[in-house]
Amino acid sequence: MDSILVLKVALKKPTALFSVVVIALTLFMAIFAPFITPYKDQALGEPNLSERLQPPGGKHILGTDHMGRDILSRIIYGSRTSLLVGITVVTFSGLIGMIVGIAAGYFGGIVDNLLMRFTDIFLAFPPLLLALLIASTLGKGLGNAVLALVITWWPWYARLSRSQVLSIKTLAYVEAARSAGVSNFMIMIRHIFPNCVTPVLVQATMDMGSAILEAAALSFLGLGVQPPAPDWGLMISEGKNYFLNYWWVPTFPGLFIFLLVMSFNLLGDVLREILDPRLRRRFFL
Amino acid sequence: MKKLVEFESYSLTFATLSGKIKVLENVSFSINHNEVFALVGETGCGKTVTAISILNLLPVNAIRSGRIFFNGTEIDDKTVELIRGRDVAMIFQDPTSSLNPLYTVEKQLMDILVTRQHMSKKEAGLKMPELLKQVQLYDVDRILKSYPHELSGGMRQRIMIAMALACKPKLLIADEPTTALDVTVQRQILYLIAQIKEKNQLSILFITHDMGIVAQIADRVGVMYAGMMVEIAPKKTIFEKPLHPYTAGLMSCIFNPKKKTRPKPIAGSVPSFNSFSNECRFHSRCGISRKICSEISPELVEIEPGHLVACHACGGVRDD
Amino acid sequence: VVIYAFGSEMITLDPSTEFSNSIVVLNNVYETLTMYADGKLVPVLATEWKSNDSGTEWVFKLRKNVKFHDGTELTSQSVKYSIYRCINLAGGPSYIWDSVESIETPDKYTVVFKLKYPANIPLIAASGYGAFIFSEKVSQIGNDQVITDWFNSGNEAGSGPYVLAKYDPKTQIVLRKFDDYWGGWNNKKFENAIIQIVPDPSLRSQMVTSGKAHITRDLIYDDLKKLENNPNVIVKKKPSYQVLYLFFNTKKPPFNNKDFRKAVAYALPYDDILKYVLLGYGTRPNGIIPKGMVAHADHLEPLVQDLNKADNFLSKSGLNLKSFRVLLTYMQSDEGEKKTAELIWSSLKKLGIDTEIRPMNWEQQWALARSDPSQAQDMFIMYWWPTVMTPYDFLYSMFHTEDQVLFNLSYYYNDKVDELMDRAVTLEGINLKKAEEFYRMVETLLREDMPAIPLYQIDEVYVLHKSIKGFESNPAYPNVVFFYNLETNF
Amino acid sequence: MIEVVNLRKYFLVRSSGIWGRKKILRAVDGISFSTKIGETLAIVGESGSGKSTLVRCINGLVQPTSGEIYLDGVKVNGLKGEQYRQKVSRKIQMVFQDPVTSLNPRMKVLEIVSEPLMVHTRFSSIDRKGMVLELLERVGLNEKHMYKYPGELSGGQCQRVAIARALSIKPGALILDEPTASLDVSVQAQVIDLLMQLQNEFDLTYLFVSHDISVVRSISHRTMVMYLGKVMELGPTEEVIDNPLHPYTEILISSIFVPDPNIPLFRPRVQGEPSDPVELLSGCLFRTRCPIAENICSKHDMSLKQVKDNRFSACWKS
Amino acid sequence: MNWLRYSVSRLISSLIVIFGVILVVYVISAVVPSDPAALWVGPHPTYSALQNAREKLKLDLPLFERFFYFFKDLLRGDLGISIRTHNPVSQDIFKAFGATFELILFSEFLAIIIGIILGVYAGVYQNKLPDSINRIFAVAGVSLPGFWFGMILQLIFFKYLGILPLSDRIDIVVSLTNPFKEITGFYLIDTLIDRNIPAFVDVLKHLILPAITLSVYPIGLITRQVRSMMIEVLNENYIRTSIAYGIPKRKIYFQYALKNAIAPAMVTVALSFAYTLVGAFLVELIFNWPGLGRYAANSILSMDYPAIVGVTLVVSITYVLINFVVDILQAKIDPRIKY
Ligand SMILES: Nc1ncnc2c1ncn2[C@@H]1O[C@H](COP(=O)(O)OP(=O)(O)OP(=O)(O)O)[C@@H](O)[C@H]1O
Ligand SMILES: Nc1ncnc2c1ncn2[C@@H]1O[C@H](COP(=O)(O)OP(=O)(O)OP(=O)(O)O)[C@@H](O)[C@H]1O
Ligand SMILES: [Mg+2]
Ligand SMILES: [Mg+2]
Repeated sequence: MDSILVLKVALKKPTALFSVVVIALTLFMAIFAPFITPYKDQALGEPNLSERLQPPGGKHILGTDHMGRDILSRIIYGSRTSLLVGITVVTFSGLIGMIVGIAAGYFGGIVDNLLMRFTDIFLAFPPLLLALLIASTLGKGLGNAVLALVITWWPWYARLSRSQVLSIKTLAYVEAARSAGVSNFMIMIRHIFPNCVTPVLVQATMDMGSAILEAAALSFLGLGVQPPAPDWGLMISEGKNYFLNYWWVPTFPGLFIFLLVMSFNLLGDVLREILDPRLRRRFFL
Repeated sequence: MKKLVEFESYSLTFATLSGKIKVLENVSFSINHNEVFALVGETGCGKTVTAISILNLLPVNAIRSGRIFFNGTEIDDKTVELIRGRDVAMIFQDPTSSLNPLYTVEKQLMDILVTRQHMSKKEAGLKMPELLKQVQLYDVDRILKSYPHELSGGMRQRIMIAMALACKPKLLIADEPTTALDVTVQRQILYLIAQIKEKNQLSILFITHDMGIVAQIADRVGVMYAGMMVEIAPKKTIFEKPLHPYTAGLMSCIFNPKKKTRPKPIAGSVPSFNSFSNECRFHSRCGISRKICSEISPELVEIEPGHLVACHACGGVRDD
Repeated sequence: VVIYAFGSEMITLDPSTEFSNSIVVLNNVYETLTMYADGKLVPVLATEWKSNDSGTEWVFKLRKNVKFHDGTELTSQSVKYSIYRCINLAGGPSYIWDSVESIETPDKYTVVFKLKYPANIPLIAASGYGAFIFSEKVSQIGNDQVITDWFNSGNEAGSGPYVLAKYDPKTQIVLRKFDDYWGGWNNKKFENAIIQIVPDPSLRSQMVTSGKAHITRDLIYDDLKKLENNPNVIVKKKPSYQVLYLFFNTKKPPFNNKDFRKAVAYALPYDDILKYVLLGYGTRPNGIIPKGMVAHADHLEPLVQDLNKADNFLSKSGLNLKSFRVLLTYMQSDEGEKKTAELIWSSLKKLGIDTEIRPMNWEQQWALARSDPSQAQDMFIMYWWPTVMTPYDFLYSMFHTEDQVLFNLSYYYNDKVDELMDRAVTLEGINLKKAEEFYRMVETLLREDMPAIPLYQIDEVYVLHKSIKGFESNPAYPNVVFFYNLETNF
Repeated sequence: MIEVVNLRKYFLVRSSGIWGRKKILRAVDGISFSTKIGETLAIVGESGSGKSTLVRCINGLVQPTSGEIYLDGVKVNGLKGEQYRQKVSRKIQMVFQDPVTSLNPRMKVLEIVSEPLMVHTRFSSIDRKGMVLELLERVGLNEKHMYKYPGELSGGQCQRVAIARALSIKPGALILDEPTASLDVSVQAQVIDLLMQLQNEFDLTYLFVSHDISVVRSISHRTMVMYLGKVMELGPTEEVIDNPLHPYTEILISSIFVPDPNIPLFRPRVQGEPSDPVELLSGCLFRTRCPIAENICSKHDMSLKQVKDNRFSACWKS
Repeated sequence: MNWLRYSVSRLISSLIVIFGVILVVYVISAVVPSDPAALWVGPHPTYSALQNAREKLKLDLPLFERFFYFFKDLLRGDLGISIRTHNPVSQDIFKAFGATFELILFSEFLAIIIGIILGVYAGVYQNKLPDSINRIFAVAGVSLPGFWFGMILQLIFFKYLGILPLSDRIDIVVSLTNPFKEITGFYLIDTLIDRNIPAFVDVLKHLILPAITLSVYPIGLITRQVRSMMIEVLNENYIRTSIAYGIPKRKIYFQYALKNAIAPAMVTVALSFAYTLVGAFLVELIFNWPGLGRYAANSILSMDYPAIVGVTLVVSITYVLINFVVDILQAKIDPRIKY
């Protein structure tokens, strides 16, 4: 189905519209952060000790944290990390996963067996657990957290694209290309790859949300973004000691994570429903 | 003769992502008691949706208009519950996917007998071997204990027929029951259906696009084209004196194993449904189309007793 | 019952090797020969002691009629066994006995320490780690490993006022009164004491205000401020001996430049740190040695923020600030270190120095610091607190030349300083005045070279429920609540 | 043009049982034949008889277990890479059954048809475009269709595109694996008509796989009947159909429904379905369903024998 | 027969995967740029104490040899000694297991029940109002940061409403006044065995918030999966057959469709188990739950590698086993699965 139509149909659904708006706003925040942030220095970590733990309202719309920094400003800057993490994790794990999955699925036999046993081992870990393990080994920091997430995620894409390839490669057009003498490499590039992009893309949309969520969890555990950099997960973690008396400190960053993640999930859901004919109901009951 | 099923200017529209498409336009025909009515036409012309309209198995996005009667009562959401699995039974094209893969044959037959025929389990247990024998399956115990995927295609279709027989129906709808099967098996299944029809005195709505099958099994034939019923006539008439240009074209496309023919294809292909407005849906491929054909959709008219045609060129006039 | 809500889990329970949280339990179950309180030594299991003139031989007289929980009596043999076990197992605290050549037991109640070099044994014997005396009977259990396992699974053989009734190191430790305690009991004292492990500080504070716990500590300072006005609780504070230091890597540019070190030292917002990190629950020692301890650097003034001086030193250093980026590591689990690091980051930024602050766990940052000075972090913040209550413990560990880097994390090598310290320590037991003088000279040198600076000395803050009386914190035994001293108000 | 000698293709399949021994499935079991240039050889048989496997061995999509394949006298089995391109794909191309899956849904018709040209020739993209247009016109499509995606075309049009693609590098032979089975009657006629025209024009050799004997009669010169991987009968189409030598052929033909309303429905001549190719019998494979089987059939050799000058049968009775 | 063969072959491949897991975990944890010896000896050690620790922990041996010893011990169920707690890791894990499993099983139980009911309901009423509401809830469930949601629940139910406790497994006072014997390690069961109703009520109260926090994600996951499986299955031809034969709706939904939908949805249940296993790490931290998760998080934060390896192995092996069981059950439900 062509993408314009998909988009048109998707935007007719209120949930999809909602999520597109939230994602667009977040993107806007991330891009224009320096221009719309009320307290840029504070956003980047500058303490503002005279205004510690101010409740929302007045000068600080969402209040201030334990170092007196404006929470709204930090949230605005924090959107950068969240989106960046989401996009890089999904892109890299998607790419690696597709390469492995396509190779395994297309060549089959020993290649398939080796690659898939290898991915099986990674799939045998609950994803966040492996990420925790890797992040704690590599050392704290955003880069390592992203790497850890990529390492835990690519196997899922490998499996997804492999199953796609398995069904695509038996299709006649692949055989036609083979009998026309097209090389394996070109077949993978021209015929297999484009046809397994869509499901991977839909999966990736939903995984954006999960990636952001897991990165936040890593930050929460102190393994992700490091203070004083602004990050939503980190802000919740820092607010943990204060939340009973100063509820706003962790609440707002959490709310933003929730909204953004939910938007990606909703969008992914709608896309999947439109693109996957099996989810369109046919019979009357 | 009283009519068993009657379609009265029945139309069907689907709401789809890319807009509404009208897949059945003003379909009117009827099936008599104890006859085989064959519905033929190309892929996508609406044979299946016509058939499942009787049992109201339409998708949720279907919008129907017009009326269908069964045995004199109009079929609606309530009455259809009464005829499903009792007066009307259906055999589907693909027996593999039409049987529940997680249940044994025994369980599936049993459920129908118990819930629809109100038999006790014990009665049903006695009835099942009998049903299987009727469809010429003799290895009863093994087959009852089998899951559908353990049986061959022909056997699965026989199971479907046994399920239909379990209902003692007045009407059997058979939607391309043999298309998925090998030629040799096709004839076995068709012969079985024909025998059952003779024995149980039922009517059959037989859907196919194989004119060879029509020639052997049908009493009357309805030809559909792009959601319209274009011609209805007794079998012999259809083959020997087709009136509608589409039917005629169809006849000349058919290969015959008995003679080497160079087929004369109909030019072009079926236009897509959303391009139709109020016109004769065949006019773009028709050799004898006139101006009126692109403006008004022709009505199905009875040109001679039992022979109905929807064509402006043949309206009332017999020009053979 | 008295309930002490404590933030960290217990780990090991072997009195000979324990070097961590469990002293909270051990100090109520075991006793030492002496105790250190407010700069003075108090007799406990030993009633008197004296040394020879050179300070190389000490004689202790033991208290009579002291019973261990296993029913046996305290004798010189048990003292010898306990201290030897500590030395032989060579665990974390064993080094306090480094000076001991041998221990002799001329009679049942006399213990003689023969030393390799002069040392202040009565002070060492007061140490909160490695100086517990326990029944010799445990030796019958098996080999050392078996004994350790026996201890760690929740057994003990002490003489203290409480016996260990239930040991669940991650959630709850229950202590019950020891009927035969030599100190005796009265009905105001608590027969049961519970150490409840509650990692969440907010919850701990919640618990004392509601009376679900009676004592707690390590609360968030913001919560403490509120608690001060709460009639249900009493907030007790007292300087601890725990000081946070900032070490400069003197073996690596830019901090190998003394002027640069000074520039940084003058740029730091000490007052802000005290005010906002500790919310006033702390002080600043004048030098390296904490306030309240012998040889505190009374002759020096504490460092203060002075941005003019900082600028001057910076230009004197001649460094191009654009050409480097410095790394500061701190322990991630500590709020105070984290906030301090952020404040340092921000003030250095104002000075034009680009700093990366990196939280690490202790072992990791220490491993990095011990690796190769040219690869190590540029700045390192670390708490230090004494095992033995001597200035030597501070100065020697952190500033004495080391062959293998251990805690001299500034990599500071100064023969003069080494010599002064070495002489001071031998004098401690016999001529404290002289020793103090030497220690102060070391402080002066350190101020001049500035390899490290003290950032703050934290207060020990205990929050008590109003029903508790008689609590006095003792900074020599950090975290420990001596339940025996407590009494109920009702 | 095409010569096949004693070709076999066995698959290993796992049968049931705890440790599931692997069993051999003889999909193609010792087949030999040859075709002339410009000839259409039809291969008919029930589903699972090994028709597709046979032709896929010939164009190298499946590696045969044993036997030889010659194209224009050159032995071609087992070739790979450049060798394969030169000696196999230039000479023989394939058209598949399902027009929808045989075209990549994400490529435009232009790209689809020019792909073989890209692999085999060095024409510029402009030249290629011209050639594609020519081909499309030849199969009854036009420039408009060049920029469409397969999803926008009807089944018949798709099949025309597939034929254009197969013809683009001017092979001497086409393998047609049930090219009309999934098409409607009217479209089927169009495609068959087109194929017949093209054969005349380019002197193509066709291997026409089908199980529709009516179509076979119209298009093919010779017919080969397969059953469970073996050839049952081989001969000129008209003779095979009108006067079958092998009982299986006879039954196959009698099973066809003749589109003539005057013939009444008669009782099927055969019961049951082909046996499982994994558990092959000795002797004649068809004897379990054969109406004229005798005991001796289980021992009799069932290799193909010449019965008349150009007719071969595997039944010892013929 | 087939089923048995399938089980055996799956078991073998599970064992291979477990070996791979062990190897991966060990290698990852052994290259840690930290000094386990420093952790072992605690703060402010002497140099010789460090050196002793290095020897004791075999840190000077090459990685390969260490793995050999590790694996040998592992086969005897010995996971080594925790560097942080100095206890045998297996013992630490065993102690923490009960707390975690009580929490996980309770949440997973909630999740499966609620998830399936909501999923079937949503699938049957596809695109109608109940479905839409359900879907938003389900998506919200998988989008909530559990560690944050837990805090919000604490704020609401503890701080503002004051009806549920903030954290811990049981109130200290209750545990003192109504002591009970720990038999299974599941307090809910232990208190019941003891017929200790006040303790049971208190334990249940403590369990509610963490269990809800932990179950929102699996509920969302399972609801979504069951819903789409239901839709897919309800589209199948055999369901159409059943309708055509007039089988009652209830039977079709809850017997035919659910059985067909549940087999593939079980994979999701396994996945959601994986989530709860690890989600517990965060939830236990927030609710001060003395379980495996808190143990793991503390071990990870202090780089206590035998403990990390131990927990990771236990969790992963549990996960592999759950997957194994799910596969076997699936094969049992669906006779078509062969390999
Ligand atoms: N749920 C639906 N939504 C939209 N269009 C539909 C739906 N179901 C069927 N159609 C369309 O209705 C038309 C008639 O379909 P139907 O299945 O009745 O054709 P048919 O004559 O049975 O074809 P075939 O011979 O392939 O079985 C087709 O064009 C099809 O695309
Ligand atoms: N890759 C494979 N692995 C195992 N068995 C196979 C494979 N390909 C084909 N077979 C088996 O080989 C036999 C012959 O298959 P083939 O596809 O050649 O039959 P066909 O005559 O083309 O049938 P149809 O008319 O259905 O297309 C069948 O039993 C099939 O199951
Ligand atoms: Mg149909
Ligand atoms: Mg085939």
